[in-house]
Amino acid sequence: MTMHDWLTDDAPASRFQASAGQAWAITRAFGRNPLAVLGAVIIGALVFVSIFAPWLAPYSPVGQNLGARLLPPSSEYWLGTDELGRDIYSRILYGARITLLIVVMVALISAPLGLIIGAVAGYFGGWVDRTLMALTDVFLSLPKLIMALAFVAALGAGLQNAIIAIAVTAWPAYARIARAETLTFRNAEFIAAVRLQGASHLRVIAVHVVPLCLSSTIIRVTLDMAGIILTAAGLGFLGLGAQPPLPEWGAMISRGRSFILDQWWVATMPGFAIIIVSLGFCFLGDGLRDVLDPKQRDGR
Amino acid sequence: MTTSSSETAPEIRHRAQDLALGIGRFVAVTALTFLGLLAITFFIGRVVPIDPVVAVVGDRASQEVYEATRQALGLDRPLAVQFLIYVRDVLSGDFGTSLTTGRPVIEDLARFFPATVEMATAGILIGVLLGVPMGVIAAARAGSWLDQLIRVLGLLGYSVPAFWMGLVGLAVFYAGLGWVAGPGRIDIFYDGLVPPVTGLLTVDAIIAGDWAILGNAISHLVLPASILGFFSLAYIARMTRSFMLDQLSQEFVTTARVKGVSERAVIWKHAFYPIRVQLVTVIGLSYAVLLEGSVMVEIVFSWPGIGNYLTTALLRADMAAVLGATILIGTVFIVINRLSDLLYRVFDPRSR
Amino acid sequence: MPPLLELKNLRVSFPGPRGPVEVVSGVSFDLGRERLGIVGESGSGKSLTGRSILRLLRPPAKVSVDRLRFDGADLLAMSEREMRQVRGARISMVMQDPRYSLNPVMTVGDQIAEALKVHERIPRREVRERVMDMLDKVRIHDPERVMKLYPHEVSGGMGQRVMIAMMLIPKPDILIADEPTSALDVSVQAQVLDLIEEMIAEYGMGLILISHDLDLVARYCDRVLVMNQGEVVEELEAGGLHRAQHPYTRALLESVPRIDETRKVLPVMDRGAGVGT
Amino acid sequence: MTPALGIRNLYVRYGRTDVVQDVSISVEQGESYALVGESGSGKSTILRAAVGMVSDWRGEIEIDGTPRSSMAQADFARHCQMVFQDPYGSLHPRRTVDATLSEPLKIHNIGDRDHRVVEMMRSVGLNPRYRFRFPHQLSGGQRQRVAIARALMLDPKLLLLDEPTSALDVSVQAEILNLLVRLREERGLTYVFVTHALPVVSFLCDRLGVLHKGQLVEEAGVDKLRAGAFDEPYARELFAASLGAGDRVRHAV
Repeated sequence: MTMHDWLTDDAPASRFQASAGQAWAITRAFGRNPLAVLGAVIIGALVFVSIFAPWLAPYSPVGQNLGARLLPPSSEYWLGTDELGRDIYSRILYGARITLLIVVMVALISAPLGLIIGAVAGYFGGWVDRTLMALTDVFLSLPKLIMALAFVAALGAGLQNAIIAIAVTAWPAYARIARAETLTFRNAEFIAAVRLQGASHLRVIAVHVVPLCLSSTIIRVTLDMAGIILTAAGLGFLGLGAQPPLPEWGAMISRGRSFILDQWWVATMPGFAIIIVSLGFCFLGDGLRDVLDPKQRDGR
Repeated sequence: MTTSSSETAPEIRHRAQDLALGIGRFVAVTALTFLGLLAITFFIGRVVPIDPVVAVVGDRASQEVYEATRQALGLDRPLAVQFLIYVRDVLSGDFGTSLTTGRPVIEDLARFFPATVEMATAGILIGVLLGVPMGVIAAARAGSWLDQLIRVLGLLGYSVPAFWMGLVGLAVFYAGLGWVAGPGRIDIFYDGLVPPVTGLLTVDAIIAGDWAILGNAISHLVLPASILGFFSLAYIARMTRSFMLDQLSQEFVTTARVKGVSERAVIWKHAFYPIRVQLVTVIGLSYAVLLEGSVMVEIVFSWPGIGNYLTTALLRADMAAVLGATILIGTVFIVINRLSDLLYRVFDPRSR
Repeated sequence: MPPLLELKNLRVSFPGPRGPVEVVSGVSFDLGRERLGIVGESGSGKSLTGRSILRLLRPPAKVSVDRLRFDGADLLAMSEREMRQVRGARISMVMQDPRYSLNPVMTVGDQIAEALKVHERIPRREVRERVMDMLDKVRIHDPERVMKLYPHEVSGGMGQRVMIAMMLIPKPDILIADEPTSALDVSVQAQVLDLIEEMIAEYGMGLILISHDLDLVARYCDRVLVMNQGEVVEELEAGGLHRAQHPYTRALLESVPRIDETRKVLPVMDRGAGVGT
Repeated sequence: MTPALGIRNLYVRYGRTDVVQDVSISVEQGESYALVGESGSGKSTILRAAVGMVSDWRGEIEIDGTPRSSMAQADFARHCQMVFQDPYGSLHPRRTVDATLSEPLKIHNIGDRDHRVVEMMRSVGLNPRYRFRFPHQLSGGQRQRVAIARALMLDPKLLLLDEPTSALDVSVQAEILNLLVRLREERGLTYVFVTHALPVVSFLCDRLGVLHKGQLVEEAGVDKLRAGAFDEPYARELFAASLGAGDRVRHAV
């Protein structure tokens, strides 16, 4: 029996084979979507660059060389240099680390928080739901960027505070999604069946409800990544995010602002980095939705 | 809505009760959300900073000044009392005084807000006029190259930083091609010539009948508004497409086709008509987001709006101004959100 | 004289993970001004057959057919515009569940009027009169009131009568009824079917009644095609169900419990190697 | 002998209306009892009130003589289980047959799961080959077998069946009905069977109650059903509407 037969066997012989087969089917479906694969490649590249930046970057991201100020893109400086003679290409490679850090931290803080709040609200309904959703709605009906700005203004500028500010404004969306998802099957018969077998509320939520909300939350988080990156870059642009000399992309654009008419590359290049990574997350999220959304996958 | 004769008295009474309940709920939720907004801004202003007094007087103030300010700010009272006072102040329009301009924050807001409204409104017009048809076409031809193009364009709207686009736009269309005017709302020699009636420069110019100023104002407005419009277009087109796809897969659409209804009427009358209320919600949300998103664009274009005011205040730690602007945008946000929600309930026959 | 509708070798397939899956495999029949029943279980391809006649299937479904002629015209050769002249006006279809097949945000009256207006240019007054007449014909006794209602405000049985009124108002030649009663309560089912039967007789139309219920189809049709897995396995005169030869048809007949059931075990279909279904 | 399910003066409210009004039913141990009615008659609601899926009810519900309200959820689970109408909605879409069937054993800390799951699959006529399949890889009939197996994992004596065959094709319905008859004999089960299809009642049940607009209009033995000899006008109407073409012919003779 070949590996392929084993994975696509419609009567798996073990739990392991069943989950492996499931994973294989998802991967296959994913592979048929070229944009999604492109997205995955971009995000893979982001991770790769973040890890290996010191080996990939030809110059130091912070080392100044006043003799090589504002040089246009050339074979020596691929993307040109900035006003302190720093190699923009190297700075962008190191900047990937900051972007990845922000994205991962925000996701780790806000997604589980939103998921649990939403699942609990949706499952119990009644006053629990009303209280939690009133809270969520308050946050949701506030302008996210402005709130993040106000938070950073109060907490003080810096990378860590920027992450906290973004995470504080990001979770309500996940709570909403998890709740909506939970509501669609809260009265479903398979949940009733588990309850009838004597399962506790905690068990129903943890074992049966949360896993079902997981994929839509993952999809939403992935799609939101672009927005998070833009918000972080915006904070950086305003000088409220990562502080100099850290090569944060938004801050780099901000510095290039004064030279935009004559030395266009200084502000433009980091912008392309932001666009590519954001698009990567969008493509990946769209692809994940096509593959993971059970309504589309099992809809036959 | 007409009530048919067959309805019994208790049914009408129940309907009236439902309506009263609905209105009560609407008011309660709106008030609660607004209170939530104030709680958060209060939290940001009084609790998060390590010492709000220092934020006001600076760290070189004498002990007497410090204490006096502390009492003036009411910081010696319990937090709950401070919050109530804060709510009272905000409701009476007292947002404090701006450190940057030295004027009451409420006056500043009234001065800067119209510019933001003008830009965001122009942006949403572009977004709706292009975004809705694009979404409908994409859904009607799902899977075609046109659909793919619109989709990628939509995703770009999620991925391009507004401030970057503003910079590149200025470099290309202002400095490079000279098609549009540069930063600012109007050229300096036109400034202050039309009497401010609405605060919206284009409208005021029309009222004054000054076409040169109108032209100049538009040439300043068109680039930032188009950039904002692109972002709302991306969102509106994407949502329209997904609503339309949902409708087009419904059985009643097949019924229309069975009747021999033309494809054009199937799409616009049967599929599009039912989603118009949902779309109003989306457009409302998008407008609110534009008001917010204009912050970044305003900075790049030196647009004298609320965003510029806010960020200037931010960099100078002028918390009264920051929170005032936040409350203003937050309130507009809440009102638009709640109104579109209300609209949905009123206009969808299924929710009656 | 050629039959009203000719269908020869209809095939419908959908793309699957392991190549295209054929769900209708070579269905052929002729229809005159008569009542034809198509019976089969879910997945037998009966509904797709009905929809293929109106050319309603859209990608990814792939339809191929050797011959599809209606009243001397080749439906295959028609442009989408010409096809619209046929849909509704000449061949019409009543669908399963009025909760989904009626437009939720259009009043019942507007939906019926639309069916008329897309095919005929007539003054508004007359449209209204004809809609009221039609509602009256489908035994809705207060058409004034019902016209103004939205679909969610009418019961299932009433919704299905609205559907029938809508589909019959342009006086088509053929009516396709796709499971017209399976979403309704038992007590209403007979009323709706009796209504269809009566209207067909009055207008002298052809009927294709699609259902999973062999008994029901036999009662309302002259002729019955039994479909299984995309193929017609047997054709029967409605009065001759007991003469059915094919094991599938026999199993369909016998596996249904009767109201005076005394059997201890119901006969089941032999599904070959598979254990259980 | 105490009845397996005793319901006295049950009222259930949805919003502003009582959808079940003053219904009293007593189902004996080992009996197969049918609740018959059209949609909106309240037949499913009675089952839902009995298992606790509906909370706004008044009256008395007893399982094996114990009031429903004084039974712990876990205890109740071992006495009484339910099989639902829709085999597509009653199985968790992301869990294999094995996970679904093991779940009640895990909840009640019962060991020897592998053996029990395989035994139960055989008992409901499911090939153990299908043990690690997901619901979307099963046919409607197979799913309903899984749902029945799940209900029997804790070995309850009372099984509530809410239209378990109405979403199935007739040929599959026959197989599930045969299975239900066999399981009842083998395990001495008590059935409360909700349906709108009188012929199915005739095959599977001993006694039936006819519901109309939330009220129990007639109770009768299955002989009375087969003879078409109901007393109440509504029950007779329902009977007449349920006759298939074949039945009509036979009854006309």
